[in-house]
Amino acid sequence: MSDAEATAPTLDEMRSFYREMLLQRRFEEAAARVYTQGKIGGFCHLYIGQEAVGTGAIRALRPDDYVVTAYRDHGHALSKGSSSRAVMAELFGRSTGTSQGLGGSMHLFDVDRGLLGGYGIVGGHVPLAAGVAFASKYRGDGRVTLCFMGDGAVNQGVFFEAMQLASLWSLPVVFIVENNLYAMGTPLSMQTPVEDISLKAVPFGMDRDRFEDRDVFEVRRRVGRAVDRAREEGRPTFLEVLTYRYRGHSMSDPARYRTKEEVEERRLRDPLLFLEQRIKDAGAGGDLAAIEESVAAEVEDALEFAENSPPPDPEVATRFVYA
Amino acid sequence: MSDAEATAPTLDEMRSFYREMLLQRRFEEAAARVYTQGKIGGFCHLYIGQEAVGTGAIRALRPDDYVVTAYRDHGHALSKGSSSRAVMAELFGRSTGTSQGLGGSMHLFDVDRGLLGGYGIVGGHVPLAAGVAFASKYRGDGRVTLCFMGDGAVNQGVFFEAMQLASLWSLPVVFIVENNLYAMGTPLSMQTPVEDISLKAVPFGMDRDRFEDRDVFEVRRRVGRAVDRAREEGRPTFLEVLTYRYRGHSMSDPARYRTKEEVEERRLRDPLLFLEQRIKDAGAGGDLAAIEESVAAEVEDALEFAENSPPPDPEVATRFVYA
Amino acid sequence: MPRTLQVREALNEALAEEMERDERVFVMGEEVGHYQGAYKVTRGLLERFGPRRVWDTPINEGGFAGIGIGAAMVGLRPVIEFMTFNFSLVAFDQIVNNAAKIRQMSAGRLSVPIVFRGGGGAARMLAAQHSQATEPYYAHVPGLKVVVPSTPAEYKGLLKASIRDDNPVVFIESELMYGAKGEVPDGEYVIPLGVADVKRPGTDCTVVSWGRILHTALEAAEVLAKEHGIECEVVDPRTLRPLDEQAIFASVRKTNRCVVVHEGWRYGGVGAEVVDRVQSSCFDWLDAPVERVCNVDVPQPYARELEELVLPSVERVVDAVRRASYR
Amino acid sequence: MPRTLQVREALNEALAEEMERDERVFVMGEEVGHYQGAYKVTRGLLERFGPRRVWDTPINEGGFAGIGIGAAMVGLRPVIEFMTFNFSLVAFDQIVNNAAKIRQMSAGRLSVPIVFRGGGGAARMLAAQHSQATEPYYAHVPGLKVVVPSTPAEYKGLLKASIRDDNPVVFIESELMYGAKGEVPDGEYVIPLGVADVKRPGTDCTVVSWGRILHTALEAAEVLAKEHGIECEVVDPRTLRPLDEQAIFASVRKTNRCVVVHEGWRYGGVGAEVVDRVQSSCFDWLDAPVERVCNVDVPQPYARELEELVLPSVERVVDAVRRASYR
Ligand SMILES: Cc1ncc(C[n+]2csc(CCOP(=O)(O)OP(=O)(O)O)c2C)c(N)n1
Ligand SMILES: Cc1ncc(C[n+]2csc(CCOP(=O)(O)OP(=O)(O)O)c2C)c(N)n1
Ligand SMILES: [Mg+2]
Ligand SMILES: [Mg+2]
Repeated sequence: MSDAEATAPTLDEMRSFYREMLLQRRFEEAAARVYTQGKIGGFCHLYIGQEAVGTGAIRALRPDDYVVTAYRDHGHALSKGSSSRAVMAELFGRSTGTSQGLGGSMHLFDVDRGLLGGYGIVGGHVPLAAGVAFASKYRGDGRVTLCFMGDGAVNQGVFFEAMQLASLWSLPVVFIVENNLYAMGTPLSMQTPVEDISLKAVPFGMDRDRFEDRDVFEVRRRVGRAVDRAREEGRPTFLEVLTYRYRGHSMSDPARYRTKEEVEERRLRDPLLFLEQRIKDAGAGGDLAAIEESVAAEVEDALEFAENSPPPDPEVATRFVYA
Repeated sequence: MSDAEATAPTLDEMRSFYREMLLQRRFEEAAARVYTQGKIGGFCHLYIGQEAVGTGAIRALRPDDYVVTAYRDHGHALSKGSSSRAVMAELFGRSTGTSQGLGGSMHLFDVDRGLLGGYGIVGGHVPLAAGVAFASKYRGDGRVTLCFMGDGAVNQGVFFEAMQLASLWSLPVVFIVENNLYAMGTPLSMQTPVEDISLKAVPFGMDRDRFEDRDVFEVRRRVGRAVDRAREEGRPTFLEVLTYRYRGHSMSDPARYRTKEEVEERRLRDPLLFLEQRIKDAGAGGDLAAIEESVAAEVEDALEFAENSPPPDPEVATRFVYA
Repeated sequence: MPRTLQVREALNEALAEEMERDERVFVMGEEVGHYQGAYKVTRGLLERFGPRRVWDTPINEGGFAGIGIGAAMVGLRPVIEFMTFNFSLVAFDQIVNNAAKIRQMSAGRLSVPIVFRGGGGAARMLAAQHSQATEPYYAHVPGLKVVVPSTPAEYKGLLKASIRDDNPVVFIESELMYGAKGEVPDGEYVIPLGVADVKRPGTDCTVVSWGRILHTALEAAEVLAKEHGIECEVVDPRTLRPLDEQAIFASVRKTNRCVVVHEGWRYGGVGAEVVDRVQSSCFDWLDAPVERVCNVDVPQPYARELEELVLPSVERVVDAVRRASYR
Repeated sequence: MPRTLQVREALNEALAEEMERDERVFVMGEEVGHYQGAYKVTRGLLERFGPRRVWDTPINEGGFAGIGIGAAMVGLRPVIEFMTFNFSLVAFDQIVNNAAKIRQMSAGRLSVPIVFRGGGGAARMLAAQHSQATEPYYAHVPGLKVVVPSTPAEYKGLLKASIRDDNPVVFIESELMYGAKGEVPDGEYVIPLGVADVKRPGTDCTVVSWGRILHTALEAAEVLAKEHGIECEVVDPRTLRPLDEQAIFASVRKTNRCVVVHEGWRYGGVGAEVVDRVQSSCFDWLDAPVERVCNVDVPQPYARELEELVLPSVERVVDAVRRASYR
């Protein structure tokens, strides 16, 4: 049994997880603010509300494990250890960004930290994740690949193809569907006749699990089991985590397809609030202000760093196309 | 309950089914013969051994129902009522063929009889079949579409996408996997971790069934149920029929990936032999010779027709590209 | 009485009119119904025509493109929206191997009267996977028609013609032009496919351009006239396949010079085809090599500065025309 | 000591040598292992290198192409076989949106050293869905390299270079040439990508051609020499992207005439690109328009007579060269 399966979280862990989730939230709130000022362009998909999924899941990994994800990738990058400066600078399209301004919000890469990309074609990254896991199997390097995707991605053909191959070849990969109930404006019921997405594992004989994101430590525990299975038995798992995004699909989506009440109701079940309460219950509520402050400072610093970074050199446009 | 569900077959039905299956077999044996003489070119995939699937399934249809299939389509075309002359002429690439020589063995079309094509990209025709069924639903014309595919096709992304949409939108389509245990030289066990292909219906909440092809009337009955469900309830079904091909994948495949014993063992369970026995058991064994003769004559006539038909006009190459 | 409409409104009118006119026409795609379209092109259609005519899909382009093709084979007239044409690449096999070929394989017994439509080309800072000109892939394929309009009036008239066409039509819009305004005639009209339009008459140099970047070419033409005394004739083929080459040739034979301006990569593609036809049919008329202005040959970068560098610009068009004019 | 090998043997040697040399190289595709390859290119590799290096796949090209790309991202060197390139169209998005772009999107932190290989073009009577030249689709895309060899020796040397290349390489073989024989040098050698080869020297007309149909062009060159006294210089670019344009230009500047001969459709594509570059860089040298000989613009028909009509023929090449030579 890995440490992820271990006992109740320590207070230190709670604080650390809380800071990580809060950083993602404040980081994106700031990004949203400067987006409306035109400092960030393109599509910008906020992770706000879903932080417990990425945080819990990535905390179940070893640092040298891999993450492959879609365009809603800011939170995953921060959890995987990318600096808030480099991520913010990438959103600003600056030379100091994770991809020197070539990738932008949807394409965060941080190879040294095992973040192998945010991708923009729905479902298109899922076979890549299986391929990275294939390489780990090939090499026997003991690494595990975590692949995040949305509830909309499980309708794409390549998703099924990747599932099939991962199972057939016993690849050390964990597929995580972050089921936030909507693919853009399309509610789950209009996407699929079967609301239990985890059943998509059945034709492939793949282990599966399905749970809510309420408790980030429970997320870590359940993902941890799958990670262990991948690492120790070389078997993939398909996980569906029920979550919610509070903001629109991207910055340009007013999200009229759902009611204010629905969103308000979900906000009451916010995993961040839940963890806050837990820290308070553990008698450490007094630490929260300091965390909030440190996060605010980090975000402020990231913004300033991005703002003051130079734009990319023109020759960056052509330098990397070929090796 | 449709007539397909009705009581035991009459002797007339037995003779008629027998003739249909025998025609397919003898037709293809002849095709194989002239293929080696260079009279037929390209890929030529024989259906020999699988005749009970197509025959039983298509007999569960009304004449105005649709069939969409892959490249192993000679049997399906004959069952759907295409003339053996036109099919043979198409294999010869003659002007009198079903597609005037434009399609060949893999692309048989007979629109008047509801045969909407043989297709060559594995799995690529499955969404087309769903689309034809979509049109029936749109129009309320009460037609059902039958889509044949191989056990290899269920690994293609678009297969899953079509399944999903057919189920989500309740399309009157029946998907039939002819599981002949091999995709080219790849046995099922190397294609999929789960040998029960019918489980591929589970994530889509689609009705499913799985059975052997031994008894062509049983095939008709089981497919008939699915056809009824499609017609009356507008719901799709996913069927897996266990069958076997005696020949190689195509004319160029020596089929070294399986033993002679395996093939011989399967030949003993030949649905055609089974039906022959049944006719004998019903005391009508004396009719068999006449049927064999009439089939031989029809095949001979088809060959002669094809042989004596002119090649296509050169301008046929360009005439049909655009409407 | 012409009215001023946005491109999205012009498209919306075309769809509504054709759906009204022909019961077989329906619309299908991601977010086209309840959401009113990612770019609001299908606004109001669900309410007006009901769910039988307007189909929201899950995100599986290969599947619903194939469903559209199947439905078209038996006589319906689907209009399939790709949220953007970037996503058509997952449906590429369906379009190339099925839509384009079924008529040929069936010796004309089946037709595929379908329209695939959606935004194409670069939008603003959408980076490599969301910024590509897909017309080269489709224009290459016999059996398809490819349409790239450039004004609201044409968006409407050409979409109506595409819906009425009995062939599969790839109709590529511009994500950046949905809000662009222009005059649109009142009442029923259709612009036939395969007919070019001279967007600006001129005597000194022919500029062939289409889609959004045509407007860059037109801007450059003004600069060239004012600052360099070069009068460009700007020819917009509007339909890339079939290509109205005669209109292009007529212009080149008059101006003796030609510059092709388009979005997307240089290698092969529609621009190269135009050059090939011009050099082949106007060889004796050409006073200079045919020039091309297009994207720098890289996957589109995200940062604004880099993006602008990569896309064709007024300056680059001006330079090319001057080179072609030896001035 | 050169030996006489079939193309499939030359390819097999290249694979075996590179697998021997570099533990990161592995082979994956349909029927590549136990079946020894649909066209026997991978014969014996499973036995020799074991199942860790040779992967039989189910029929899901999008999935295993994507797996290859993922594995390449972290440093393996996959050789992905498409049974034929016709089937690569279901993996098109993976190749264009992932393989070609990951290096750019990651600012060079990830490379994708992968080879996609398999047969392309028309084989014999395989009809529309199994007879297409896919090089135009791939040559269009920055980030990819595209290789189309024409002799056994080149098949081997170029495949080895492709496997060693750090970029995604689309390596298109000819289904009809797997059995073709030719001399192959003994011992280790590699033919660098991006370098053309003059397959026949000549003074009167440059013929640019590649792949299987190059041999048709060479045949035509003999006819032209014998019957018309026209000496063609036949230039084989061998790599379509990057394209060794200087070699082509050098020849055209000598002959003042150019004919491009290739399989596949005319509209856009590699042929048009060659024309564009030649007219642009050799304008003052050209004595006649650049001619093109390629497929008739239709989905490939099945019947032998029609198929032959559609494909480039010696006669059509002869006619084109004569037209270009005004003789
Ligand atoms: C193949 C493809 N089709 C369509 C799109 C446009 N698109 C981007 S995100 C999105 C919704 C995805 O929803 P989901 O997978 O649930 O992820 P979420 O945004 O909820 O995280 C769509 C339709 C795309 N990027 N790629
Ligand atoms: C997308 C695609 N990939 C590969 C092929 C080559 N191919 C043709 S048939 C075949 C095997 C298909 O097996 P199955 O689906 O079981 O059908 P069967 O031949 O047994 O009837 C393969 C790999 C193809 N035609 N299309
Ligand atoms: Mg979602
Ligand atoms: Mg099979």
